[in-house]
Amino acid sequence: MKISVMISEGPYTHQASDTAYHFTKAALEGGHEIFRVFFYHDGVNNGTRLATPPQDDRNIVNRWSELAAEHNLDLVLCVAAAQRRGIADPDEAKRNGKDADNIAPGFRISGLGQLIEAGIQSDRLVTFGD
Amino acid sequence: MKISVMISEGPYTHQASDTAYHFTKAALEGGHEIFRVFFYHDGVNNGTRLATPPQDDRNIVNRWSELAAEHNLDLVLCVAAAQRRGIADPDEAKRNGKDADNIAPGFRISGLGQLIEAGIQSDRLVTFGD
Amino acid sequence: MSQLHTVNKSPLERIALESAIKHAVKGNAILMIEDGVYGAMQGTQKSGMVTDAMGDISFYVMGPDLKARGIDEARIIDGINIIDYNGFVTLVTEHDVTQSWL
Amino acid sequence: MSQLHTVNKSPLERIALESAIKHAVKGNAILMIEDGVYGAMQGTQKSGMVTDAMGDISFYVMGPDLKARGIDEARIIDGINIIDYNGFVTLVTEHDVTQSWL
Amino acid sequence: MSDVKKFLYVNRKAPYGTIYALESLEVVLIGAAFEQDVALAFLDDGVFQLTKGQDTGEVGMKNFSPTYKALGDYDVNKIYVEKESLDARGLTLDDLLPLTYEDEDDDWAEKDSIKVVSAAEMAEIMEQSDVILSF
Amino acid sequence: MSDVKKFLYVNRKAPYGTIYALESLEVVLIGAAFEQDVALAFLDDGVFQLTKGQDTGEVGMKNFSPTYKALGDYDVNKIYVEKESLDARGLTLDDLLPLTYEDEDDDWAEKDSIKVVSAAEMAEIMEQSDVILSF
Repeated sequence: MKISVMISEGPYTHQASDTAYHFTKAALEGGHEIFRVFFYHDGVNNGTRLATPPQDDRNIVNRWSELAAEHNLDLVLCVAAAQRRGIADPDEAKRNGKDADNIAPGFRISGLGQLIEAGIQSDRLVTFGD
Repeated sequence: MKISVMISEGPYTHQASDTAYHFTKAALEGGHEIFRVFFYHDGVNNGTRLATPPQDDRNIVNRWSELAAEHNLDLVLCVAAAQRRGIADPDEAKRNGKDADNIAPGFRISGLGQLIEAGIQSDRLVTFGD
Repeated sequence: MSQLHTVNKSPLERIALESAIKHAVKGNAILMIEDGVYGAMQGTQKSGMVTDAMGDISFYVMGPDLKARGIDEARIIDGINIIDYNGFVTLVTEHDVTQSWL
Repeated sequence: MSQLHTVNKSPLERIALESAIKHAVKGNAILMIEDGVYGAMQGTQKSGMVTDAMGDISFYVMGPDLKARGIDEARIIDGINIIDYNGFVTLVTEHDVTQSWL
Repeated sequence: MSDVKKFLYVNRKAPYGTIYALESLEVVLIGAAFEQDVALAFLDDGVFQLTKGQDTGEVGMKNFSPTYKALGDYDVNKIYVEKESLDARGLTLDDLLPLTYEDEDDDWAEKDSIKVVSAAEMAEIMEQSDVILSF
Repeated sequence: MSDVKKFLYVNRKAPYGTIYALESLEVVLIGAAFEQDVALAFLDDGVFQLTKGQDTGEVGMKNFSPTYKALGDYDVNKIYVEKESLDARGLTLDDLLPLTYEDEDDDWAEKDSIKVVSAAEMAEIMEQSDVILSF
C-alpha cells in the first residue's frame, strides 16, 4: 500500500517525530511504499543539520537522513513554514539574502502542493503532531 | 524593579514569544530593568538569523534583536536546548564540527545557570510558554 | 506574600484554568492571556467555574488578546478587569511571585 | 468506509480523547499513542468514558508508549488491544482513512 | 471520478494562541487548485477561528480572518461548523463571519458556505472522507 | 538569608510525549549548585513523571527517570506530589519511584523525599515561594 506521512512538530520537544519515524520504518519493513514524508508547521525543524543532541540520546535528524538514504525516501519541508522558522537550503538562503543554510542531507524544500499531491496519490495519509 | 523573562516556545507556532516581547517592551517603557531574557526548550528557535517571514507579518527574530540593541538587553539561548534543536553560534558550530552557524544578532548562547542566576538576581521572573 | 497566576490555555480544551483556580489562595490574582482569554467569556461551559471563584480571587484578562479573537468587551464576565501589556507589568510588580500555568 | 482515529493527548489534560469518542461511529477504531495511552488505564477519572464507548468502538493502545511511561499491562482496561508499531501500520491499512486528534 | 478525492480539513484549535489555524488556511488555499472535493470542519476550539470582528492590531500579529471570506472564490464552500462546539462556547451562527459563495449551478446565486451540523452529522462527514488533514 | 530564595519547580506535564519533564530536570540539576532553597512540585499530569518501571527501549528515547533518584545526592529533597492529582489518575504512592535522601542533621538517616500533599497544601507551597519555574 502507498502511504504518506505528515509531521507537524519539531524534534525532541514533542514525540511526534519519534512516533512518525517508528511508524514509517515499520511500514517500510512491512513492504509498504512511503510515497512522501511531509514536514509542516514546526515539523520543518526536523530538517536542520546544525543539531548536536547529547551522545546518550537518539539523533532524530540523522535518523531521518539515514532512513531516506536507505529507502530513497522523499522528505519534504514546506517552504513557507521553513522560511518562517529559519530552515534554508542553499537556494533559499541565496534567494532570501542569507549568509548560511542549514538543511540536512536527504531533505528538500518545496511547496504545500506536495502535501496535497501526497493526499491524492497515496492510499493513506497519517498525521503526527501536537 | 528588576525583571527577568523566560521564553519556552519558538517563534510563530505559539504566541509565547509575541506576548513576552510586548511584556518586555512595556516593562522597559515603564522604567523597569530587564535583567535577562532566557530562551529555553523550543524558545531557542527565536534566535536564528535564517528566518524570512512573510512581508506582511511581524519579524519576531529581528524584533528581539532590535529591542536588544536599543536597550542593551541580555538575550540568552540555553546551550543544551540549542544543541538539540540546531541553533549554533560560531564557537558552538566549531566545537561541534558544523560547517555553518545561524545565531541572530543580539543573542548569545550560555548555560542553564544563567536562568537560575536570573531567578536569584531579579525581583520577578515571568515565564511564557505552551 | 501574594501570587499572580497567568493562564494562556483555553478552558474548553485544557485543565490549566481549572488547576490555577484550584491552587490560587484568597487574595491571589489570575490573569488570562493568549488563548486563556476564552476563560473570561460569559455563557460558556466554563464560565461558572470562574464566577464561583471571583469572591476570593481577582480576575484579569488581556484586552489585546480579546480584540485579536473578536471577543467584544460586552461578553466578558462582570467583574473581570480588562488590561493591556502595561497593566500586565503592573500586576507582575504588585504581586510577589508570578506562576505560569502552561 | 471505516475510520481509524489516533489520540496522542492525555485525557486528564485535554479533550482530544473525549472528542474522538464523540465523533467515532459504530465500527470505528481508536488508537491511543504517546501521552494518549493514559486513556487506556483503569481507575482514572476518565476510564468510564472509554469503557462506555467500547460497545461500538474498538480501542487499541501502543505498547511501546505504555512501557516508556511505566504503565503495566495489568492496569489496562479489559478489552483494549495492546499493539506495537507494526500493529499501527496494520490498523492504518485496514481502515479507509486515518484521523489524528491533535 | 477515481482521481477526485474527498479532502476534509479538520480545525480544532483556537486562532492566534497557536499558528495552526493560519497554516491550515494556507494549505486549503493551495489545495483549492487541485480540483478535489474539499470540505472544512470546525469543531471544539476550532469554531473560534471563524468569529467576527477579529482585530490583531494590539497583539501585532497578522489578522488572517478576512481570508476565510475569500474561500468561496476558491470554490471552497462546504464549511461545517459543529453546533455542540458552538453551544459549549456560548456562540451562535450570528457570532461567525458570514461566509458565502456564488453557485454556478444556480445562476450564480449567493449562498451560505457555513452549515451548522450536529456532532453526529460531523462524525458522518469525517467517516465519508477519503483524506483527513488535522491541524 | 537575603540571598537564599525559595525556588519552586512546577511540573504539570506527562513525560516523553513532550520534553518538558526532561528539560525541567536538567534545570533542577544545574540549579542545585546555587545553594538556594529548592522544592519540586508534581501535580496534574506531572505526577506521571515519577512512575516506577519506565522502560523506553521500544520508543528509542532516553529514559531519564533514574535521574530522579539522584536528586537526594544533590540535596534536592523536598518533592511535593499532589494527592488529588494521583487520585484522579488511579495512582498511589506505591506506583511512584521511591525517592530518598540522607539527612545530614539526623546522623545521615535515610528519609523519604516525596511528601504527598493536598491541593490546598500545594497552593500554600506555591504562595510561599520566591521564584516559580513552570514547565
